[in-house]
Amino acid sequence: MNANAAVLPTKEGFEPAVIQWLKEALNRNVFEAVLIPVETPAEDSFAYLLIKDPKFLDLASPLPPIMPVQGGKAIGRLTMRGDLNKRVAAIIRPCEARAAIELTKLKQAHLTNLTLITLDCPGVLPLSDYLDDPAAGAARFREAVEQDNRSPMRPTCQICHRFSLAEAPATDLHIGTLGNDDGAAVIVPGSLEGERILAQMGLTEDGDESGNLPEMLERWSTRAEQLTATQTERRSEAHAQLQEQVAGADRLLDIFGSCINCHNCQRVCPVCYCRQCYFESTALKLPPENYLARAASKGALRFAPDTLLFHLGRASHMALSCVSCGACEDACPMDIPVGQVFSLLADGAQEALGYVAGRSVEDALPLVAYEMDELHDVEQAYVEIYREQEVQDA
Amino acid sequence: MPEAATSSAFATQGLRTNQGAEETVRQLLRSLLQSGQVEAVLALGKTGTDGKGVAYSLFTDPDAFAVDGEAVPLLPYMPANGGGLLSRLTLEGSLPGPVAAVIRPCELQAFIELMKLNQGSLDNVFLISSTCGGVYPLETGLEGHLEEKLPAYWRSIEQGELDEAARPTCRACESFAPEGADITIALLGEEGLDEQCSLYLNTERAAAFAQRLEGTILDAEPDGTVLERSSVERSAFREALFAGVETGLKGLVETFGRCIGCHGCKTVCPICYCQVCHFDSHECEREIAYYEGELQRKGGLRVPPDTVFFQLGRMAHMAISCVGCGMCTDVCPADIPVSTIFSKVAASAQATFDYVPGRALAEEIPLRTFREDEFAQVAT
Amino acid sequence: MSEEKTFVPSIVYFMCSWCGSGGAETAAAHHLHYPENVLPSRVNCTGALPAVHILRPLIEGADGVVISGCHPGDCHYDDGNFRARRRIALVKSLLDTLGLEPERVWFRYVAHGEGRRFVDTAAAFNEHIKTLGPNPLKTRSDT
Amino acid sequence: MQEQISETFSPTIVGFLCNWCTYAAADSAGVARMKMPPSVMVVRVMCSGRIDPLFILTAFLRGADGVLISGCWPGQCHYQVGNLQARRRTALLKSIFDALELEMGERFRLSWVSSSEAPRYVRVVKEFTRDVTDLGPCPIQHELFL
Repeated sequence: MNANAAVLPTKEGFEPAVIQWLKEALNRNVFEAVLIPVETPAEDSFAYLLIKDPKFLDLASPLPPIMPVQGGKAIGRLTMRGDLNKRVAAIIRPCEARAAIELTKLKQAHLTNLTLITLDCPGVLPLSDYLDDPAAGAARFREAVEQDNRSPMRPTCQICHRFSLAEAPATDLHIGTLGNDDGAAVIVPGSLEGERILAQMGLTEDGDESGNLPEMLERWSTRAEQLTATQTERRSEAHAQLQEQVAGADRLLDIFGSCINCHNCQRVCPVCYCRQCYFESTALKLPPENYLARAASKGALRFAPDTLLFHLGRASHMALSCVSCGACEDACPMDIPVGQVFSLLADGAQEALGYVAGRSVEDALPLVAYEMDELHDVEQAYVEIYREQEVQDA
Repeated sequence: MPEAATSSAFATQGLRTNQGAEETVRQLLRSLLQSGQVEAVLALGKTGTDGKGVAYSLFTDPDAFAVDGEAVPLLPYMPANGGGLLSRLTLEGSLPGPVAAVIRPCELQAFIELMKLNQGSLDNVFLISSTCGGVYPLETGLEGHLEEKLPAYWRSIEQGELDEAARPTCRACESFAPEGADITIALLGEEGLDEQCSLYLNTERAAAFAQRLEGTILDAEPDGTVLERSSVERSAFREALFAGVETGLKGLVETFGRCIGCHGCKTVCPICYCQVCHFDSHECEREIAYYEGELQRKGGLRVPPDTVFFQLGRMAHMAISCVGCGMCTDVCPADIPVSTIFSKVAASAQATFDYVPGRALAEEIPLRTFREDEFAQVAT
Repeated sequence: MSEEKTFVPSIVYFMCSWCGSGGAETAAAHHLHYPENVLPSRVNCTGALPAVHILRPLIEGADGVVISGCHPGDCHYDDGNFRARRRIALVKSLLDTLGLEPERVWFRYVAHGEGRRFVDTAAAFNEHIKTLGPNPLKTRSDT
Repeated sequence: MQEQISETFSPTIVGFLCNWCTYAAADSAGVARMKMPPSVMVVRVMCSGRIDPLFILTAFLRGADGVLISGCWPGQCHYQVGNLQARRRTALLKSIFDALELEMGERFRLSWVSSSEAPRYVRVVKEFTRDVTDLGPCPIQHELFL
């Protein structure tokens, strides 16, 4: 599985090494531009920058402590109108890559000429925590990464089980840092394009002077496997617990009771791509008689109406493509655990239809494909005793 | 400006009830619903079984305004701009029967401004507003912290002051006395608000609606000194707030650098009424050639692009009508003081045209009108 | 009177215009009755019924939603009913996860000639919802 | 490369010219072979009243050093009042720039030039080009984090 992998030289530390490598790739014209998070001028946040001039890479940060913009969304915005003409590398986290793959399948992004490079993700801090004190946040993040501790991270990151691509690299290149100490990293191709790039960069098995590659790969995949198992367990425990907290009309409405209908969750969601969201369209803007009648039948009508319809309806639109990135939760000004609820809904929906969002461009979208012989449990069987009568009637 | 505001806020008849402000309003709304004088009331209410959430609701059941009912019309909290909601309510046609709305002065201004922009109808809307002592930030409402603040809030209101924990936007608000309301509830600087309450009935309809309330007719005009003092204090706070805005290109880039592009400020803005915002439309879905051109020119660019363009462009679209309600700051997940910046720009834009948004329906929106002999210095 | 007897559920019946409503026509031709609290609504194909249109009545006042389309292989558009089945599986999964009673949604195949089956479906669903009781969401003012 | 530019800086100016007046003036200036700096990239609009503030912002964000808006004299608008509306919009945008201390107010100019005033058009272009040259390159165009 990890054929043609290589050791990423990381003498000067992990992040500088990645940046150095990208600079070299730009200089060698392996890529013509790089999409990578960069710290903003006020040094209080990060933004994706598309960089052509290698000098700007000095400001870049391949693994920032927060995720202000989902990388899949950035890729979607970049390539929504067609294929790139220049060769661009995007340095993103696995959930961002999954979103990009999902958007490609939804025909909202184009991966031609775009090289996806993912990294093992330790999670990110909640946006509001970080913005309160960026310097302290950065330190907290570093410490947590060193200690392999996910508890300061966002709740959705704490229960993420797809933080690495050790199992099945779906991107062109994946940089694995797990299991190897002191920022040592392996770089694993997931496609022919990835292999070609490694060869161009002179990173091949033969070029591995230290001879540590097999052990490093072994350590990496063992550790990733191990961590995936514990995280999967953690996820199912957390989801079971969460389901108890949300199940039923009362509890659900308690959770969404403080929603202010700002639709931030929808706007930042990488896979919610509609230009005009159904729930903001004229479909739900009705004459006052309608609102008054609805109010009269219940004694009151929350206004603006359709809060639950928005969340449930949005889930019905995107749960099958949800990559559990948690961007929605970061953007919620009311601290509603919307990312956690949606990850719960997504896991259920994707399991029901045998799909994993963003796993591969090859998997058909579940609402586009179908099997003749499937899902019979949603069909309501017709009780046979009526049959005789039916024949008689005919 | 404040003088004009106070005089038109209390136009006609005053009524003092011998019940607290909260009870008076509840009783008034209850009687309006019971007698069928209004079909519904738009007011704040608690949501969920735990009552932790707060949202505007269209109440038809009079019991909602009972002492332990779910309606909380005077709660110092603004989960949405009520003016925008009234516009949404009447967007597809005017109301078939009277509906009362308990809203704050900035919400009232927003509603009037939206009427000028043809985004609804004033017909059958019965407006109840109050001299406003501000509201708390949205995050105060989480986990029940709002309840703790209420005693301090009402204490400072009675003294004609604003609680320091109120939103900075509110503390810097100069149009806290409603104009154009049918009923104005006098709150700011009124003593003994848990025992008595003064209402000012500004229209005939208001006088008719308030008939069921027991109280004494007030002869004297309200004492404007407290309002004037509050106005001076708030203006000073406003100036300090505006002075803190980082300006220039550098300031703009640094302030909006952490924008995450959720456009929540636009969604909750009552004045931003467009069905599809220009900045969410296909106009702003850039071609590959755009990115490659910018890359060629600058060596790098932000993706998604147009962060500063969105902010400046939105200012150009709505600064003239901005009522300074502060929803944009409240909603911002990146804690950008959007409202402060927009208010500062709005103050400049509105001063340019000597315009006060939402003051009176008859005042034309500046970009829809012009004079031949103006702004000679702008054109050469 | 006990509550169960007085409870008249409000039910939305989405029927495909080729088979489901054909079934309704056949039922009418045979003078077969179905409960009048079932509100029929014709859609061109069950495959064209968005999930939101199933959720919206369930939130805004219906006690149940029943959908009937053509039998597998009979779809006028080849595969609309197969797609509908997936979409309904999705809706049911969402409702199930949130404890919102996925059994309030039924999906069944009713052909053009099957008037009896149409009437039985309406009646059986009506009885089924009666035993389930009122939808807790429909009285909530804070949805 | 930037240093080279600043030595012989010739500004890029986007000119939104009204179809009925200034565009015609620019045309006759060309026909009469009047000399003027080649700094203005002309965008013909049907009326100066068509110019949304967003056009001006876009021009600046995409690399313009100055923006010239030019239409008919007050009272001469082909659509009666488009130019007066343009004037209000220009005033609005200037007040926004002023409030944010963006120092952009000098970088865009509204001028009235009628169709017969080719020499005036040339003068406007010369003056504005000179003024923008004095201001130097617009700082917005090299900002990465826009």
